[in-house]
Amino acid sequence: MNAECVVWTTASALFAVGAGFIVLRRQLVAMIIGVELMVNAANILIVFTAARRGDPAGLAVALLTLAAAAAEVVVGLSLIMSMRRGEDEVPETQTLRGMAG
Amino acid sequence: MTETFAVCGGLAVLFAAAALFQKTLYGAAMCLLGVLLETAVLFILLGSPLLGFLQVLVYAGAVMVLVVIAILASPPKLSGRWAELNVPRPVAWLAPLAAFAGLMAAGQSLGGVHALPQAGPALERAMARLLFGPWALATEAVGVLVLIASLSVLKEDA
Amino acid sequence: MSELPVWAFVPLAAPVAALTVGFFLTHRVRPSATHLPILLSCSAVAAAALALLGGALGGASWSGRLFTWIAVGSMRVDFGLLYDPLTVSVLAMVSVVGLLIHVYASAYMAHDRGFSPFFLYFHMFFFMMIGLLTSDNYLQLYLFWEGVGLASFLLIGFWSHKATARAAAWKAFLTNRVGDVGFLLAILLMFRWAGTTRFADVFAAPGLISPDRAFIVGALLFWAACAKSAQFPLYVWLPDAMEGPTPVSALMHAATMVTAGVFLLARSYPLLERSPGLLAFIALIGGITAVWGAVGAIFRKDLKRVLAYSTVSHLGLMTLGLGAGGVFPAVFHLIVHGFFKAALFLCAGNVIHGLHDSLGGAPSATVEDAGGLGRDMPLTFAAFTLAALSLAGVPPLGGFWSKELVLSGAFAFPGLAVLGMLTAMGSSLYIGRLLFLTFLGERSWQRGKDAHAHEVSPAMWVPVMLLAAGGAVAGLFAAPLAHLLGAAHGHPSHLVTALSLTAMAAGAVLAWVCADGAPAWEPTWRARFPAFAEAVESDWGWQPFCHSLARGVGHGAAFLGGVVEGALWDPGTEDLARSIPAAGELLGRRARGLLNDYAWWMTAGAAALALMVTTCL
Amino acid sequence: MSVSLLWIIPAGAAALTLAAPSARAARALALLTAAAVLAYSLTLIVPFRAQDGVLRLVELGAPGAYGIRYSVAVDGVSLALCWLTAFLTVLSLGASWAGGHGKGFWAAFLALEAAIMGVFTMQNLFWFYFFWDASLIPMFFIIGLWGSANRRKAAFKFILYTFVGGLALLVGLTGLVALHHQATGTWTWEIAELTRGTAGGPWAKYVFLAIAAGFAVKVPVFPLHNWLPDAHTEAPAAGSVMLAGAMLKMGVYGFLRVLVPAFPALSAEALPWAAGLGVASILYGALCAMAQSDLKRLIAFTSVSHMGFCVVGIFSLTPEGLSGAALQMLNHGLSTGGLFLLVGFLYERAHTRGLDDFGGLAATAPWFTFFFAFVMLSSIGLPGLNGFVGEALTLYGLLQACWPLALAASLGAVLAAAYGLPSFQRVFWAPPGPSSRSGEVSDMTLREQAILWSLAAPILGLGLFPKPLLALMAPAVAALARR
Repeated sequence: MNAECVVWTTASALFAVGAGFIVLRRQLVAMIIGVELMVNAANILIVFTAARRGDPAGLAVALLTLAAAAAEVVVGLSLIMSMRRGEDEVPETQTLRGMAG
Repeated sequence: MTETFAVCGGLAVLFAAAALFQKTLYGAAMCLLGVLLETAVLFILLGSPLLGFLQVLVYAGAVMVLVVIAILASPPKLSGRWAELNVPRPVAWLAPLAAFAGLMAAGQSLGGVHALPQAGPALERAMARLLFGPWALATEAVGVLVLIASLSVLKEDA
Repeated sequence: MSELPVWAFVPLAAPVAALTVGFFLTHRVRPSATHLPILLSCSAVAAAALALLGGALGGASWSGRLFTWIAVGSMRVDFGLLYDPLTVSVLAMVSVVGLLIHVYASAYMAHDRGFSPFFLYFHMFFFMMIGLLTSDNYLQLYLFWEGVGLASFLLIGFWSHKATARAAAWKAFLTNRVGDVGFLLAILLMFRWAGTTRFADVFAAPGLISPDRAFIVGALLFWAACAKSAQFPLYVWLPDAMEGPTPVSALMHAATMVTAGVFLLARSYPLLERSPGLLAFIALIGGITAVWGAVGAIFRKDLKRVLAYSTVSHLGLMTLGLGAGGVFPAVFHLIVHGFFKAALFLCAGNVIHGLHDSLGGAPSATVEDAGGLGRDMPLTFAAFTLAALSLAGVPPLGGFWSKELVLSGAFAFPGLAVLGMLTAMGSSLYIGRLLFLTFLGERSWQRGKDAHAHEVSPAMWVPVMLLAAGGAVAGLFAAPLAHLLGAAHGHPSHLVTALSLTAMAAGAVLAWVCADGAPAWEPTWRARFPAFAEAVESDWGWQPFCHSLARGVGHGAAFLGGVVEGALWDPGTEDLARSIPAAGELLGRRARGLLNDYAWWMTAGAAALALMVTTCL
Repeated sequence: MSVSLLWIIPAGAAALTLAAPSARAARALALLTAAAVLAYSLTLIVPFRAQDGVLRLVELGAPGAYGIRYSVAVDGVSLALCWLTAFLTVLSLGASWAGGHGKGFWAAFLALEAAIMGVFTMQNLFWFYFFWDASLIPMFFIIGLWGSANRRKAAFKFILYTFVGGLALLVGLTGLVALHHQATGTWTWEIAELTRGTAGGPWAKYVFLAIAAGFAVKVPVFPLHNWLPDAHTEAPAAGSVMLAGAMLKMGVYGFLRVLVPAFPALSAEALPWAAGLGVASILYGALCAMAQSDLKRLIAFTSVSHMGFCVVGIFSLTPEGLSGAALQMLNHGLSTGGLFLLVGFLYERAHTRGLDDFGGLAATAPWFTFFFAFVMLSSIGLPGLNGFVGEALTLYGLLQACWPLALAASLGAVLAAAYGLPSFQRVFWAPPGPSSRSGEVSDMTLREQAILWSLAAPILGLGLFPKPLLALMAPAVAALARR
C-alpha cells in the first residue's frame, strides 16, 4: 500500500480531530487537548518527511517542537487554573469580554 | 511495515475521535493519553526510537499529568460539552472536515513513496550532533522555555 | 453702398456719450440736470437722421464694418452699420418722435422722484432702438432687440412700488423672451444653412433659396416679431405695459419699440417672399390682430388701455399691409402711425397731468374721470382731435393715405378685405368714443369737487401739437417714401376709398350714439351685462389663459425645486449615505465574540486556503 | 517663466500665512500673494505667444516608475482658466477682507488656489489626480469651518459626493492607463500619449463611463448635482466664489482635457446621452432656481444650468460648440462669482439670504441694485454681455449635432429670464415685506464697488469683444471637433 498516503491520512485525521476539538468543545481544557493533537499530527508528518529524505534537521525540529508543545501546555493550563480560581465554569469565560473581566 | 503503521495510525485516530465524543473531560484526557502513546509507536515505526521514547517521557508523562490535575481541580461541569456557535451545527462540523480535506489534497500533490522510510540510528546520531552543534542555541532556548513554563505554575500568593 | 461718412456714426455715438456723461457725472452731481445732455444727444441724432434722409433721397446708401465680434469655426459675425432706404426712413421717424417725446418727458416727469434714473433708462431705450434700426446683420439686431426688451422691462416697472407695474414689467420681458428664443433659433439656422447673418449675404445665400427652409426661418422671425409687435398670440403684454409713465407708453409702446417687429419683417422681406404661404399667413395674423385690437379698444374704460389696444390693432394693420401689400404700405403706415399715436398718448398724458389733483395722483385716468375737457384744455383738445381724425382715416390727413394703401393691398384677398373694413370701422368707433367722452359732454370730474383742470405747460403741448401736425401732413411723405423704397405708388382704387370712408363714417356715427346718444350706453352697459363686461375685460379668456400657462410653469418649477429636490433628492442621497453604517451595524450584531466562532472561521479559512493553493498548483 | 510657479507660489504662501505672526499679517500676505500670482499668470501670455503648437511652456520632471513623471504644460484653455482662478482668488480675498478671519482662512484659500492651478496645468494624469483630490481638503475646511448654520452637513455631503466621484475617476484613470498598456505595451500616465486614441477594446466603454462619472460629479451634471446647493448655501461668500468660479470648471476641463481626447469615438457615440443630460441640467437647474426662496441656493442652481450649457457644447464635438463651452466656463466664473460676492455683502449686513427678507433696496442701495442687475443680466444671457456669447456658441454647436436637443436647450433662455428677473424684483423693487431687514443694508462701500467694477469690466468686455479670447482657446479645442 502507498506509505505516503497512509501517513498523510493518519496525520490529517489527527489534525482534523484536533481542529474539531477547538471548534466544537465548550471547555477551554478541551481546546488545550485539541492543540496537543494538532501538534502531534504535525510531528508525525515532520518525522516521516525527515526519515524519507534522511535529513537529521527534521528529527531535530520534531524534538524541539515536542519540548515547545510541552511548555505551551504548562502555560495554558496554569492560565486556565488561575483564571478559574474561585468561580465555577460560567459562560463568560467563553467570550473575550468575559475573559477580560 | 506500512500495514502496522496503518493499524497503529488507525488506532490513534480512533482514540482521538473517542476523545472528541467523551462526555467528561476526564475521559477525553485518557483518550488523549492513548493517542500520545500510539504516536510514540508511530515514531518508532518510522525508525526513530529516541523520539518515541522522548514522546512517551515528555508528553505521555509530564504533560498528561498536568492535564489530569487541571481536569480534577476544575469543578464538575454540568453544561453540555458542545459550544453553541453562530453557525448551525452541521456547518460547524464542516470546518474540521474541510481541514482534513485541505491537508489530504496537499498530501496528494506531493507524490508518493511506497515503502515506509526508516530514519535509522545513524540519522539519530546526526540529529544529536546537529542539536548540540549548529543548533545549540535552539536547544538551549527550548530548555529555557520549558524552565520558564514551569515557573508559571507557581501561584502569586505561594 | 458707399463707405460710412463720419456723421453716420452720430446716431450711435451721441446716445452712448450722453449716457456715460449722464450716469457718471450728472446722475451723481446734479440729478435734476441729467436730461440736458440727453436732450442734446437726441437733437444731434435727429439732425443726423434727417441729413441721412436727405442723402438717401438723393439715392445714396451707406454701410460699413466696425469690428469683428465673434470669429470661431465657421461662425463669423462682424459689428456693422447699414443705412439703406428702409433704415433711414424709419430712423427719421424714430428720431424726430423721440426728440419730441424726450422734451415732453422732461416736463412731464419734472417733479418725479426718480427723474434722473428715468432719463437714463429712457435714453438707453433710445440708443437700443437706433442700434436695432442701423445694424447690418441679424445677430447685431438681436443684441439691440433684447436691449430694447430690457429697457421696456426697466421703464414699465419704473414705478416699482406698484405691484401691478412690477407684474407688467415682468410679463413684458417674459413674453418678449419667448419671442426672442424664436429669433435666436432663426439666427442659428441661418448660420447652419447660410453660414452668415449679414442681410445681404443671407438673402443671396444658396442654402436658404429653398422655400421650406425660407419658411422655417421666416416663421421663426415672424414668431419673434409677434412678441415684439404684439401680434395676436403674444400681444398680452402691451395693454399691461401702460403701467409705465406716459412718455414711455408714447415712445415705446406706440411709436418705436412695438414697430421693431414690423421693421424686422420688412427687413427680411426678400426672405419671406420666397414662401408665399408664409406671407398669406402673416397677413392673416395681422388681420386677426387688427380686429381683435379694435374690439378690445372699443370696450375699455381706461384712456391709455384704449390707446394700447388701438396700437395692437394698427400693428395688425401694418402686418396685414406687409403680408398683402409688401414693404411700402407697412413702412408708410408705421411712420404715420408713429406720429399720430404718439400725439394721442401725449394728449392722454396731458389729461392725466391736467386732472392731477382730482385723480388723487393716480397714474392713469379712465373715461369716467374725464369729461368735457375741451373747454378747459383747448390746445390738448385740438391736438387730440387732429390726431384722432388722422387715426380714423379722414381723407386729407396722413392716416387716410396709409390706411388706404394697406386696405388696397388687403383687397387682393377677400377675407383680409373684410377684416380691413372691420378694423377701419372699429378705429373710428373707439377713437370717436374716446374723443366724445373725454373732451365733450358734461364734466363728470367736477361733481362735488372744486377741482379744475388746467391746461399743461408749453413744454408739454408744443411737442403734442407738432406730433399731431406731423401725423396730419404725413400724407405728403407717401411719394418720396415710395421713391425711396422703390415701390410702385399708384392711387388706391376708388372702390377701396369709398368702402373705407363709409366704414369710417358708420363708426363715427356709432361712436356718437354710444357716447352722447339718448339711452346713455356708456355708464350703464357694464352693470347690465356683467358676464359680457368680464369677457371683454379678459380678452375673451386669452389673458387668463396666458396667466394660467405662466402659473403652470411656476407650479412645475415649485414642484421640481421643492418636492423633487427638497423631499426626494436631498434626503434620498443622505439616506443612502446613512444606510452604509446601518448595514455595518446590522452585520456586527451577529458576531458575539465567541472563541469557538473565531476558531471556526480560522479553521475554515485555513482549509479553504490550503484547498485553493493545492488546486491552483 | 515656468508654469509650475503658478501653484508653487500660492502653496508656499499658504504655509507662510499659517506661520504669520498675526491674522492681519496673514491677510495682507494672502492678498499680496494672490495679486502676485494674478500678475504672474497674466505675464505668461508673452512666452505663451512666443512658442507655437497646442501645448506650450512644457516642463518635464525626472521620469518615475510606470511613466509617472511631473510634467506641466499650458494650452489656450488652461491658461485662460488659470487667469480666471487667479482673478477670482484676488476678488474673493478682497471681498472677505473685513471678515475678521483667522490665519487658517487665508491659508485655506491659498492652498485651494494652488490645488486648482495644479489641476489646470498638470499634463500627467497621476499629478492631475493628485491635485484634483488635493483641492477637496481646503474646500472642505472652508465650508466646514467658516460656513454658516448647518455647515457640517454640507461639508460632509460635499466631501462624500466629490470623494465618490474621485474614486470613480481614479478607477477610470487607472483603467485608461491599463488599456493604453494593453494596446501599446508601455506604461505611461502622460496625457499626450494616452490621448492618441489607443484606448479601445471591450473595457473601453466602462473606463469611459467611470471617468465621465468622476468628472460629471464635479461639473455637476443633472443627476449628480445635489451637493452643490448645500455646499453653496453653507459656504462663506468667498468660498462660494471659488467653488462656483473655479472648482466647477475642473470637471468641464477634465472632459476637455482627458475624456473626449482619450475616447473620441465613444464621445461621439455618447452624444445623445451626454447632451441629453446636459439639456436636463439646463432645464432642471433653471426650474429649481425658480422655486428657491434662498438667494444662494438660487444662484447655485443657476450654476447647474450654466454648466449644462458647457456639457452640451463639449459633446456637440463641433468647433463652435467646444469653443463656446470653453468660453462659457469663463463667463460662468465671472457672472456667478459676481452674484455670490453681492449676496455675500448682503449677508454680511443683514445676516440673511432669504428672497423675502429684503425688498425696496432700489431706493436705499442704488449701487447694489445696479451691480446685481448688471451681473444677473449677464447670467441670464442678455446679448452684449458675456453670458450670451457662450450660450449662442454652445447652442449653435448643439444645433449642428442634434437639433431637437438644441430646441429644448434654447428653452433654457426663457427659463433663465424666469428665475433672474423675479428674484431681482423681489429683492430690489418690491416694497419691504414684514420680515424684511432692508433697513440694515447700507449701500456698497468703495472697496466692494471696486471689486464689482473689476468684475463688470470683463463681463462687458467679453460680451462685446470675445474674439481675442476665442482665438486664444480655439486651437486647444479644435482637435476634438469631429463634425
